[in-house]
Amino acid sequence: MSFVQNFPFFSIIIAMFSGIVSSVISGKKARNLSLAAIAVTTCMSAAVLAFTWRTGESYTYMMGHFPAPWGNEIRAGVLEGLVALMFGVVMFISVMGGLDHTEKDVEPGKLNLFYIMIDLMLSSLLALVYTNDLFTAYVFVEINTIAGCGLIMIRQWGRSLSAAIRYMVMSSLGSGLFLIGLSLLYDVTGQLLMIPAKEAVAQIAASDTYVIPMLVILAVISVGLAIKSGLYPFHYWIPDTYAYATPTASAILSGLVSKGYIFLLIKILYRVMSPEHLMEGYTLDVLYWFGIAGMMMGSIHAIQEKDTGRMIAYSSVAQIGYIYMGIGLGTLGGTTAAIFHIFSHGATKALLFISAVGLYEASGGERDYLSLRGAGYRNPLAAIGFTVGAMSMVGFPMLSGFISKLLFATSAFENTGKLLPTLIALAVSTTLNAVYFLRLVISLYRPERKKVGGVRRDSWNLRLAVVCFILLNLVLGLFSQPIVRAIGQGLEMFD
Amino acid sequence: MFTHLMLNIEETVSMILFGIGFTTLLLHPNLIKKIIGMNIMDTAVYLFLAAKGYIAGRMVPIMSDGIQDASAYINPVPSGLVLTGIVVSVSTTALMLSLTIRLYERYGSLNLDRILILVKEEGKT
Amino acid sequence: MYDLLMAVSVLLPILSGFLLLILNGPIKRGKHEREMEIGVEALVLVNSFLAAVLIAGTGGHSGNLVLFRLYGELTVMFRLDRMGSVFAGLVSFLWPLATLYAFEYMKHESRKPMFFAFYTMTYGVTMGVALAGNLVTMYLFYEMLTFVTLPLVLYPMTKEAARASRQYLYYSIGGAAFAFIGLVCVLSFSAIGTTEFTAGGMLNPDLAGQRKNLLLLVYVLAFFGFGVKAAIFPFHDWLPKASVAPTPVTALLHAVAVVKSGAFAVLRFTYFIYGTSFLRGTWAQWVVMGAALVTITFGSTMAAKEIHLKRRLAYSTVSNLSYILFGATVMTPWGLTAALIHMVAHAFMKICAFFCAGAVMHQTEKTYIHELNGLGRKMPVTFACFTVSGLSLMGIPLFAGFISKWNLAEAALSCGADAAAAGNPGAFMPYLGVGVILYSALMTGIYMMTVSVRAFFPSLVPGGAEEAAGKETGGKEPEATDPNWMMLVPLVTFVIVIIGIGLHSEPLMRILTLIGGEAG
Amino acid sequence: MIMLWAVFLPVLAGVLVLALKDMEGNRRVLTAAFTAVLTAEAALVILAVMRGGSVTLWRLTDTITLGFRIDRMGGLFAVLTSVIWLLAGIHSTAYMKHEHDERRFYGFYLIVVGVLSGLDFSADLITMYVFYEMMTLTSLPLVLHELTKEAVFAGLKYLFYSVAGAFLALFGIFFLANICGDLQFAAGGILTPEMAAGKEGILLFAVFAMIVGFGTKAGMFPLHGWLPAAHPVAPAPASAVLSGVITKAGVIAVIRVVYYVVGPAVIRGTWVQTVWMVLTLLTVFMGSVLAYREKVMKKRFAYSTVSQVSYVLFGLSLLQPAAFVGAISHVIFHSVIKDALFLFAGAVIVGTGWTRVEQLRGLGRIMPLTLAFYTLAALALIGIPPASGFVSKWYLAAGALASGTGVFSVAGPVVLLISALLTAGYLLPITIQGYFPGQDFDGREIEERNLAGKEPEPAMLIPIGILALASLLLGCFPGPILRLAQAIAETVF
Repeated sequence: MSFVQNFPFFSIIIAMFSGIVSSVISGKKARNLSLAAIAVTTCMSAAVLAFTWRTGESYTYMMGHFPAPWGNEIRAGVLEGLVALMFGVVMFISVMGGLDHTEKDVEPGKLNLFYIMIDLMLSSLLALVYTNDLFTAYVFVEINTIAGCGLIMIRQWGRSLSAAIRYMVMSSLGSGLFLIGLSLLYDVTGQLLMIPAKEAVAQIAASDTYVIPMLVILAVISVGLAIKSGLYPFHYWIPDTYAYATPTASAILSGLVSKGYIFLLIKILYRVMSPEHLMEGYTLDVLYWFGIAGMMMGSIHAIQEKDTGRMIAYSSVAQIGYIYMGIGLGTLGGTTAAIFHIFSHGATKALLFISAVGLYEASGGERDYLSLRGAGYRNPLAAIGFTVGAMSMVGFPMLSGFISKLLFATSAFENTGKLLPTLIALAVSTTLNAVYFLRLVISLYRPERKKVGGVRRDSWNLRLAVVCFILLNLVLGLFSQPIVRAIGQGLEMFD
Repeated sequence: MFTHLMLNIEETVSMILFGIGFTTLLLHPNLIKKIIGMNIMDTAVYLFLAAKGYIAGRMVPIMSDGIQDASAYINPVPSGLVLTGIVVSVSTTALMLSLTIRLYERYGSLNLDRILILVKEEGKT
Repeated sequence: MYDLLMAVSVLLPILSGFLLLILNGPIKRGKHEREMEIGVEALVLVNSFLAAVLIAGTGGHSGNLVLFRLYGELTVMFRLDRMGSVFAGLVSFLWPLATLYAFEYMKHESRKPMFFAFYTMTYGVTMGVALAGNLVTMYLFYEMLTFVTLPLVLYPMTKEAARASRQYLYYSIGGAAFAFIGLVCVLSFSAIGTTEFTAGGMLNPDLAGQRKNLLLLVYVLAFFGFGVKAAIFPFHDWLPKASVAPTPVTALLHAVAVVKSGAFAVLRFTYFIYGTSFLRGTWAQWVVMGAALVTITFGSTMAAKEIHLKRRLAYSTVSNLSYILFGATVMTPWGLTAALIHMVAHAFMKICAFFCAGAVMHQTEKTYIHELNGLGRKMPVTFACFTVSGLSLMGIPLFAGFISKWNLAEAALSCGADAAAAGNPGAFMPYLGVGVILYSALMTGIYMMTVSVRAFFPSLVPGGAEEAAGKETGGKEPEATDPNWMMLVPLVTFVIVIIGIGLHSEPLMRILTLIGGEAG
Repeated sequence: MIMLWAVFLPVLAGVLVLALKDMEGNRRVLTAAFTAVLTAEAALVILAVMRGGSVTLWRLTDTITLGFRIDRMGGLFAVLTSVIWLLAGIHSTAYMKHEHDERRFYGFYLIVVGVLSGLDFSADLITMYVFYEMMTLTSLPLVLHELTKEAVFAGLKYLFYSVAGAFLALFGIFFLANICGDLQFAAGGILTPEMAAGKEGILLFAVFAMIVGFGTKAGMFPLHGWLPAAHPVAPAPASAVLSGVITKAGVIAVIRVVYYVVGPAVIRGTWVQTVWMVLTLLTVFMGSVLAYREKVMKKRFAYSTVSQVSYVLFGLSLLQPAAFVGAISHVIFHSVIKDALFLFAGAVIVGTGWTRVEQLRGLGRIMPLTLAFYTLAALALIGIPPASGFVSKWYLAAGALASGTGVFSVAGPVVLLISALLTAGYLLPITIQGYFPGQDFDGREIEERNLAGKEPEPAMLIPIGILALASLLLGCFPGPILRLAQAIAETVF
C-alpha cells in the first residue's frame, strides 16, 4: 500500500484538526493555519489524483480495519481526486481573495470562529467527496450545513441572520429527507457501504421485489439532496444566503457547497442505485425537467433582480439547473458534463462574487447594478474579472462556460428523447444569461451619473484572487481535454 | 392494510412523526416550533432505526456477562447510527437556537415571516 | 509562410488594439493624437497589405493553420479559400478608407484611443471570420465580434446608446446560442469528424439521412441564429437602434463587417457545412427563404417610413442583407455567386451612403431627412455620391447594384424552374422572391431618391417654415460645405468602385462563379 | 459611329451646360448653343437612321451586352423624337426667359434627348431598359423644375411610378433572360415555344408585368396617376415633350417587348391580351372623361394624353396589322399634335398668365393666329378628316373590326368614337370661347393689360405653327408614314 493512499484520510483529518486547533488560537493564526490546511490538502488531493491516474484504478481505504458491513471506508479514484483538487483550489483562492473583507465583516474576537467554519467546511467537503459510507456522508452533510450556516451568520447583520435561519430550515429539511432515505435503504438492504449496498440493490432489482420502497428511497434521497443544493423550486433560500454573506463565504457557498451535495448525489445514483431503478422510476426525468425549469426560472428571476449579489445568486439557481439537467440525461456524457460544470461553475461563480465585491468597493458600497455605473473605470481589474465571468457564463469560446455548454449539448445526442429540449433550453438559457450579466457589464462601462464618494481601492489579495480565477477559467476553457478525460475515467471507475 | 400498519407499528408511528416534524419545520412560522419540529423529525428517524435494529428477545449490544456470541445481541449498527444522529441533531439544534436568540434580540419576534418583513424594511432604510 | 501570415493578419490588429488600450492613459495626457492616428492608419494599411499579399499569394488555396485546440476535435484553425478571400479582400479594402474617414469624423470627440483601439481590434476579428477554416473558429470569432464591437456601439455613452448596445448584445448572444446548436449538431453528424468547411457540405449522408427532420430543424435554428447578425426578421431590431453609434461604426460595422459576417456565416453554414444537396427542396429551404423575403419586404418598407437618415439607411441594410440571405437560400451554385456579389456590391453602396450621411452630420449636424432641404447645392460632391449609391441600391443598370440584383433574380428563377420541374410545392417561393426584390427596389427608390431630390431640388415654397428658419439663421451659421479630403477620398473611391463593378463585373463574377461552382 | 454621336453628343453637351456655371449670365450664347446642339442632334439622328447599322457598346457581364442597332421602328421613333425636341427646344428658348434656373433646364433637356435616342436605337431589351431608367432619372429635373411644393411632389410621384413600372418590367426581363438567354430584338419575337415549355403561366404573367410596367410611362391604367400630376407642373416645353415624346418611350418599350421579343403569337388569345385591351379601353375612356371635367388647361391636355396614348396601346393590343399601322401612325400624329397643344399652352401662359380654361375667353382677340394653330391641332386630335388624327383612328377602328377579338372588335371602335366626341368636347370650347367670347364678355382685362393682338414672339409661334400645319399635312399626305408602318407591320407579324 502506497503512502499516498493515506492522503484522502489525512486531508480530512488535517482540515478537521486545524479547525479544532483554531478554536484556541488567535484569529490571525487561525487564518494562517486555515490557509495552510487548505494548501496542504489541495496538494494532497493533487497527489491522490496523480496516483490514481497512474495506477488507473480506484482503491478503498478501510478505516480501523473493520470490514463491511461495520467498517467505515474511504474510496479514492481519479474523479474523487480531481473534485477534491478543484474544491481545494477554488477554496484557497476564495479565502485568499476575501481576507481583508473577512477581517472587516467579522467581529474582531470571532475571527478564529470564521476560520473554524472554513476548516470544517473543507473537511466536510473532502469527506463528502471521498466517503464510501452513506451514514458518514450524512454526518458530514450535517457538518457541512452547520459550517455553511456559520459562514453566513458570521456577518452580523439582519439579512445574514435571516438568510442563515432560512438556510438552516431548508437544509434541515433536506438532511431529514436524506436521513430517512438512508434509513429506509438500510432497512431494505442492510448495508451502508456503497459497494455492498450496490450489490444488494442489484439483487433486489433482479428479484423484482421492493419496487416501491426502492423508488421511495431514490425519490427521498434525491429530493433531500436537491433541496440542499438549491434545485428549483427549492431555491428560495439561495439568493439571500449567497448575496449577503461575506465575500469569501459567498464564493465558497455558491461555488462549492451545493456542489458537494450534487457530487454526493451522483455517487449515490451511480454507485448505489441500479440502472433499472433509475430508468423505470423516472427519477432522472424528474431531475431533468426540474433542472430545465431551474435554468429558465433562475435566469428569469435574475433578470428581475436589481441587486447584483442576488442576481448572481439567482444565476446560481440556473447553473444548478444545468447540472441537474446533465445528470437527468442519464448518460455517461451527461454526467461528465454535469461534473465539468461543477468545476466550471465553481470557478466562474466565485470569480463573479469576488469581482463584484471589488465593484461594490469602487461604488461606495452600493450593490444595485445601476449604481455600479462607471465602476469599470474606477476599478478596471474587478470589472475585467466580472466581464470574463459573465462571458464565461454566456458560453464564450475559450472560457470554461463554453466547454460545459458544449459537453451538455454533445451529450444530449446520446439521449434522443431529450435532445431537442436540451439544445433549445441551452440556447434560451444562454440568451437569458446574456440579458442580466451583460446588462450589468454595459452598466459598468457607462459614465457615472453622479460622483461616487468613498471609493476605496481594494486590496492586493482581492486582485490576485480575481486574476487567479480568470486564469482558472481560461485553463478550464482551453485545456479542458485532459480534465474531461479524467472525469470520464473516474466515472468508469465508479463501477 | 390496517393490520399491516398495526403489525409494523414502530415504522408507522415513525413515519407519522416524521411527517409531523417535517411539516412543522417547513410551515410553522414560529422559530422555536420549527426547531421542535426538526427534533421530532430526527427523533422519528431514530425510532425507525432503533425499531429496525431490534431483534426480539436479544440484549443490548453491550458486552455483558461475558457472552461472546453475536447472536445474543441485537444489531449494533443502528444503535450506533442513532447515537451519532443524536449528536448531530443536538449540535444542529444548538446552532438554530443560537440563531433564534440572535434574531429575537434584534427583531423582538420569533415569527419568521415577521422577521423577514422587518429585515426587508431594515434593508430599505 | 502564407499560413503564418493568416495568423498575423488576424492577430496584429487585435494585439495592437490591446496595446492602444493600454497606452490610452499616456495618449490622453501627452496629446499624441496625431501620432496615434498615423500609427493606426499605418497599421491598418500594413495589415491590408498583408491581406492582399495573402490573397494574391495563395490564390485562394492556403494550407491549414491550427492555432490551438479548444476541445476534442474543435480546433481553432485558419484556412483561406476563395470565398474567404472575397470577404477578406472586401474588408481589407474598406478598412483603411474607413479609418481615414473616422479620423476626420471623430476629430472633436474625446476618448479617441479607446475608440480606435476597438475599431482596430474589430478589423482583426473580422479577418478572423473571413479566414476561419472551420465552424468552431468561425463561431469563436463571431462571438468575439459581438464583444469587440460592443464598446463602439456604447461609445456615445448616452441612454440611447446603452439601450442600443444592450439590445445588440442580447440579440447577438442569443443568436450565437442558437448557432451553437448548429455547431454541436454538425459535430455529431460530421462525415469527417471535425467541423472543417468543405465545399458541398460535410454531413455524413447515412447518419444525416436517418435524422433528416432533426437536422433540418437545427438548420433553421442555426440559420436564424447566425441570421441575427444579418438582421433577419424578427431579430432585426438591433440594427436600426445601433445606428446611434458614430457613423464610421455604423457604416463599416453595421453595414459591412458585422452584418456581413452574419451573412457570411450563413453562407458558410449552408454551402460548406450542410451542403445544398441535403437542403434543396426541403421544407427548411422554404422556411428560411420565406424569412429572408419577409425581411426584405419589412426592411425596405420601414426604411421608407423612417425619417431619421441613418436609421433609414440601417433599415435599408436590414432589407439588403436579406438579399444575400435570399441568395443563400436559393441553394444553387448560382445562388451562392449571387449572394456573394450582392455582399460585395452592397458593402460599397451602403458604406458610401452611410459615409455621406456621416459627412452631412459632421458638417451640419443634421440628422433628419426633412432638414436636408437644399444641402445638395452646398455639398454637391457628398450628395452626388449619395445619389450614386442610391441609384445603385435601386438596381439601376450601369451600377453595381444591378449586377447583383440581376444575378439574384436569375438564380432564383432557375431555382424556381427546377423546383417546379420537380413538382416541389415550394416552387412558387423563388418567383415570389423576385417579385419581393423588385418591390424592395421600388421602396429603395422611394427612400433613397427622396433624399437626393430634397437635397438637390428643395421645394421653394415662399414662407415655408423650414426655409424661413434657414434664412433667419443663415447669416450666423457657417456655410455648410463638402468635407475635407479625408472624408472625400473614401467617398469618391467607393463611387468609382460602384460604377466600376457596375460596368465591368466580369473578372469579379468569374471568381464568384468559380466559388459557386465548387460549393453549390 | 454617327449613331453614337447622336446619343452622346447631346448628353455631353448637356453635362457641359450643367457644369459651366459662367453661362448663367450669358443667355444669348446659351440659347444659341442650345439650339445648335438640338439642330445638330436632329441632323445626326436623321443621318444615323439613314445609315443604319449596329454597334456593340459594352459588355456589362458575360451574358449582358449593351448595343445599338437601328431598325425601322427605332429609326422612326428617333427621328420623331429629335425633330419634336428641336421644335419644342426652340419654343423653350423663348419660354424659359421667364423662368429661373434656365441653364439647368437646358442641360437636362439636352441630356434627355440623347438618352431617348439611345432608347430608340437599343439593340436589345437590356440596353433599352438601361436607357429607360436613365430617361426617368434625367427627365425628373424637368418635372421638378419649378420647385414649388406641388412640382416636387409631382416629381416624386413621377419618379416612383416610373420606377415602379420599370421594376415591374424588370421582373419580366429577369424571366425572359432566364429562359431566352439573349434578348436581342428581332421582328416577330425571339421566343420559341420550347423555351417556355412548362412555364407558360409565369411567362404570360411576366409579359403582362412588362406591358403594365412599360405602360406606366405611357400613362396606362392602373399606373397612370403620375401623368396628370407631373405634366402640368413642368414648364410648358417640358410638358410638351413629356406628353408628346416621353410617353412614346413607354409605347416603343411595349412594342419592343410584344413584337420584338415575345412575339404577338404568344399572347394572342390569352388572358393577357384581353386584360390589356380592357385596360387600354378603360384608359381611353377614363382619360377623356377626366379631361372633359378638368378645368386647368395643362391638366386637361395631360388627361388627353392619357387617353390618346392608350389609343396607341389599344392598337397594339389588338395584335393585328392594320391596328398596328394605326398605332404607329397615331404615335407620330399624337406627338405632333400634343406638342402643339402644350406649346400653345406655354405661349398662353407666357403671354397672359392664364392657366384655367374659363380664363381663356376672348383669347382670339389677343393671339388669333396662335389660337388658329391650336384649333387646327385640336381638330386633328379629334380626328376630323382630313387632319391627321382621322387617318390613324381609321386604321385603328378598321384593325379592331378585323381583329376577331370578339366583343372588343366592336367595343373598341365604340369607345374610340365616344372618346373622340369627348375630345371635341374638351378641346373645342377653347376655340369657340376664344373667338366668340359671347355677349357678356367684358374684355376689360385685355384692355387694361394691353394684351390685344399680342401674338407670342416668333420663337414660340413658329414651332406651334409648324406642328399645327404638320398635323394637318400629315393627315392629307399620310402615304409615306403609312407605307413605313405597313412595312414594319409586315415584318413583325
